[in-house]
Amino acid sequence: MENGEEMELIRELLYNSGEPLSEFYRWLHKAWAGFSVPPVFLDLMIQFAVAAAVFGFVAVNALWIIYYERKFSAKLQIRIGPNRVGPLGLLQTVADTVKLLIKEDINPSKVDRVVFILAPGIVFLGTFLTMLVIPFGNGLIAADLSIGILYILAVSGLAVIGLLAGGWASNNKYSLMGGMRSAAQIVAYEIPVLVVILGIVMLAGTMKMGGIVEAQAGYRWFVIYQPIAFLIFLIAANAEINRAPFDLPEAESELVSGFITEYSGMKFAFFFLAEYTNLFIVSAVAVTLFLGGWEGPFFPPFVWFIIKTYAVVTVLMWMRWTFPRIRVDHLMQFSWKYLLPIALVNLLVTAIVIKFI
Amino acid sequence: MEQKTAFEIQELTSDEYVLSMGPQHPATHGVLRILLRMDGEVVVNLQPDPGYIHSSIEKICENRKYDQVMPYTDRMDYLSAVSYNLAYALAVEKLMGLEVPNRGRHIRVILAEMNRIMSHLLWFAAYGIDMGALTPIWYAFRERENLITLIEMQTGNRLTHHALRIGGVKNDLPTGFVEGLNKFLENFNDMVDEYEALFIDNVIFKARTKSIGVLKKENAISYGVTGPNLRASGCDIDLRKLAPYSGYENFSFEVCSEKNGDSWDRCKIRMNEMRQSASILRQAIDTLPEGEISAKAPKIIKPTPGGCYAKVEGPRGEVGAYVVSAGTDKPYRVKFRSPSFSNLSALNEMCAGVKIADLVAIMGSLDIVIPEIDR
Amino acid sequence: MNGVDNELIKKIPGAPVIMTSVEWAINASRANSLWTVTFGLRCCAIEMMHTGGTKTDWSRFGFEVPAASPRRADVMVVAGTVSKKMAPVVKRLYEQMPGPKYVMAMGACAISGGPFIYDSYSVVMGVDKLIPVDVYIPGCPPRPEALIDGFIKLQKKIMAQKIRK
Amino acid sequence: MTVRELLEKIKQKAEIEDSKEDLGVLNAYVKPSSLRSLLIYMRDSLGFDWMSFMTALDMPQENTIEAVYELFSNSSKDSARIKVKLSRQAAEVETVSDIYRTAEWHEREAAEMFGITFKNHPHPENLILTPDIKAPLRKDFSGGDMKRMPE
Repeated sequence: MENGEEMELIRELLYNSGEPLSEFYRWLHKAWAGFSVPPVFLDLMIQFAVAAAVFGFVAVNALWIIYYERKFSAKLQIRIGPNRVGPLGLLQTVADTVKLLIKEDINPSKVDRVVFILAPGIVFLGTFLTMLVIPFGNGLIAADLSIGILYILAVSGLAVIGLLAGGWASNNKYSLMGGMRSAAQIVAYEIPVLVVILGIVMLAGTMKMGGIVEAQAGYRWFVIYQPIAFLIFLIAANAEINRAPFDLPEAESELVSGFITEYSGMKFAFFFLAEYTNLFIVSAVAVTLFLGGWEGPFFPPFVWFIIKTYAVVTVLMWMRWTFPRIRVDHLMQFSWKYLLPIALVNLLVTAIVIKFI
Repeated sequence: MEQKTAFEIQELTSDEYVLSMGPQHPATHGVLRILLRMDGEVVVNLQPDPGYIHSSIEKICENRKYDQVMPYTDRMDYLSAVSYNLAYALAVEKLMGLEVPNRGRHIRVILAEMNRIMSHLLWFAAYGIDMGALTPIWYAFRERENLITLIEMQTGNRLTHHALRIGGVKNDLPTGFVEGLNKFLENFNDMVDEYEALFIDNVIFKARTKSIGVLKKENAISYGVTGPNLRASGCDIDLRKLAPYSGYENFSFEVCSEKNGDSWDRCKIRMNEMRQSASILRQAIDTLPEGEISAKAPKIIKPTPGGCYAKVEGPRGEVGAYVVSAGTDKPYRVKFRSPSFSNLSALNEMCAGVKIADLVAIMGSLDIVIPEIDR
Repeated sequence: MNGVDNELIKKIPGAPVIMTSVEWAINASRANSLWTVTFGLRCCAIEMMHTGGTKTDWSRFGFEVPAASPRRADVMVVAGTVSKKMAPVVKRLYEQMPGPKYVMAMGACAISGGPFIYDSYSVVMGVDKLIPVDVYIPGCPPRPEALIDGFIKLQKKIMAQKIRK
Repeated sequence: MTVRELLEKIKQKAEIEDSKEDLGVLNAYVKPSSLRSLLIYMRDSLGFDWMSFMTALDMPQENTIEAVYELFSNSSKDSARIKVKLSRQAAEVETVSDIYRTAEWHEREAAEMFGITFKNHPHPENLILTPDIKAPLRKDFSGGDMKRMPE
């Protein structure tokens, strides 16, 4: 193979990953045909590999995002932040994770044991499944479902079951209150998000995540057409993932730690992992829907996707470290009285504009 | 081991449940237990249960010589140790008929006002955490650290200063103290403005504190609430103006007061008081008189028999010391009147029908220090 | 018993080397991620807060995560006087922490009762009467630097731990 | 209002057993039976709207416990110290927590510290101490493990 061809292949792989990947897939199938094993097993293995890759990304990304948050908050607070463990403190979160995993795992005597153990798994499962349809680059997506965005809404709703179950199973009044709060909060904020996304789907004409990004090609990003929707999405999504100023389910000064009060060791690590992965997912969805996804000059698509996502993550962190916590009834009023009506009007205007212009 | 109080045994309606907040809870500023009778998120009724840091200070004071009592006064309210020092020193000096020289009184005022700023800064920091704003604490602690460095130059300790002696102060101001204080005061007002804009004037913060935890004026007086909490209820009583001590009559400052008596007013007053204290400090270092710092107190202090109650305006309100002498070298009885004790007793009055988040906001705005309640 | 010195493990070729490095990795992650339960009792609590403050920022060492719930804490800094009314609560908090757990007695009161030794009817004379203490930090109250020193001493102690059989 | 004038005024309303001036503050010993009426009168008619604190003094040599009520008037800046002598064996006095609400907690504290019973108190249980410590501020208190300061 010539040198130029090799470069071309790498370029192709970086910028338009979909085609080479499916070619590779076809090649694998052809090679597999040589053996006398049904191709189902190959599909299974490939799916397993993809899942492992996504899981690896989730874990590494969570480690990095936690480190980033610590450093970023330290900058806001005129501090230094972790700098002792490893170079620049990069291994700090690794140490934390290893410690959490080898910590004693307590199941308090009066908890509902099965539900108590299942809850972190459910929460993490919801997050993990959402990760599958995030388009990191052109074709770099684990499963480009035709109903991608609907799938995200559906699966991310799974987390609330875990939160509520964890709060209930802990047999702790604070936990129960935290679980109830999270249920109410997610129900209230899921609807504005849904309405906002409807507008985007109308503009893009598809529910496919890749399709939505392609509809914005040529720098016709939807944030230009739907600035209000973008703001509503940021606020509501931030509330949905329970981060300050909407961190009512685990409001430390009110409910100790809300639904995670009784959790320790590995189970807590799963909640923690889910929380930070959710932060990434929300930002990634915002980038996909409003900021043109992977589109950008000079760099390969997935680099642009990560840069944009982390920009949104930074904004969300900035919000977290600046605002005081909202009270629970204000939170509900804010969603039902302001966000939802504005989102509906926005949707109506979008519909009229699309229909007549 | 745990005994149930009458509050817990009372019959509950089918919607209610009892929630025990504390003694180890992030919002109780130390170890205070509050028994809450809740209906969902709403507080129906509550009963504080202090005493988790009771360390028998009043009993110890009866068995110490007059000057040995002073270190214990630091440890009741470590945020404004000088207020307690001052109340106790004033009471004993009154019993003995000692007159503190001008410079000594001036230094006392400087230390007391520095303590007031330090205390309010800590309140600001802790209130931020209570309200879920996690950044104010670091800014407040930066300022506090500057002040602590200065006060450490003077007294040798960061929190429990033991700065005063009966008859005056322990040390004269060290070299570099006045310059350092001047440098601190230069941009302190700008800092307070900035913090106020960042936190107190925040929309979310206003929504959470305005008309929450209203304490009516007559209730405040009946409950013996003092300090910023009283002045927020529209009663501009400040002992520095009402019954001046230690030369406060020579300084010009405003008594900050508000009308509504809600949490936001209490916050506003503390921010304003920091500015007023800075102004007093500026006047004090400009008009610092020369001379002795301490009156000549006898080696063994033996006041004439009798009782004396001296009170000063601490950061949290009226700090008082009731010293009874029996003519020996040990006080017969020392009773400290702590402002948080009375302020906390009015909590139930403010909290009927609020949410649990409001309860945290109200408690934080009262600015209680637990060891001061328990002693 | 020390895992590395175990006779059985010694027979497996290469096992002691692996055991030592695993031991090191486990200890290093434990030592560098000490989450404190926010447990302030008296004056020392304020100095503890100052240690987390801007000047002596303890997040540099990774101690910054204040665990509101003892279920997630590794180290309990007993900062202040323990009264007899508080004693059962301290014990219970310690029992609620997951192992391996460490306790630091900060300040004279937590070490021995401090200024409240004599004539006091309600103070526990030192928290080591109730729970095992790993590091004592003297002072009344100790400076933030002293607390950080105590943390580093605790780190050294953790690094010297052996994996039990 | 001087101490003498104040004394004259309250003498008409209550039975004063004894009185003295202590560093410019009136110390009036009132009969327990007329304590409540005196405090109501002082609050409503003399402007003593403020109770700074309430505590007690143990006097084993006289076999009495004195309950001390420190009053203050914001308008006239006068202080008054009302005292009630109680017997050590059966220290009992009417509560004043409905007159001055702040007395509720102060009385609870005094009750557990000195072993005084306040009749009709709304919350007679302990405020600060655990129930196993009884009346520690009495002069003859000796707790189980209380170490005395060596001289």
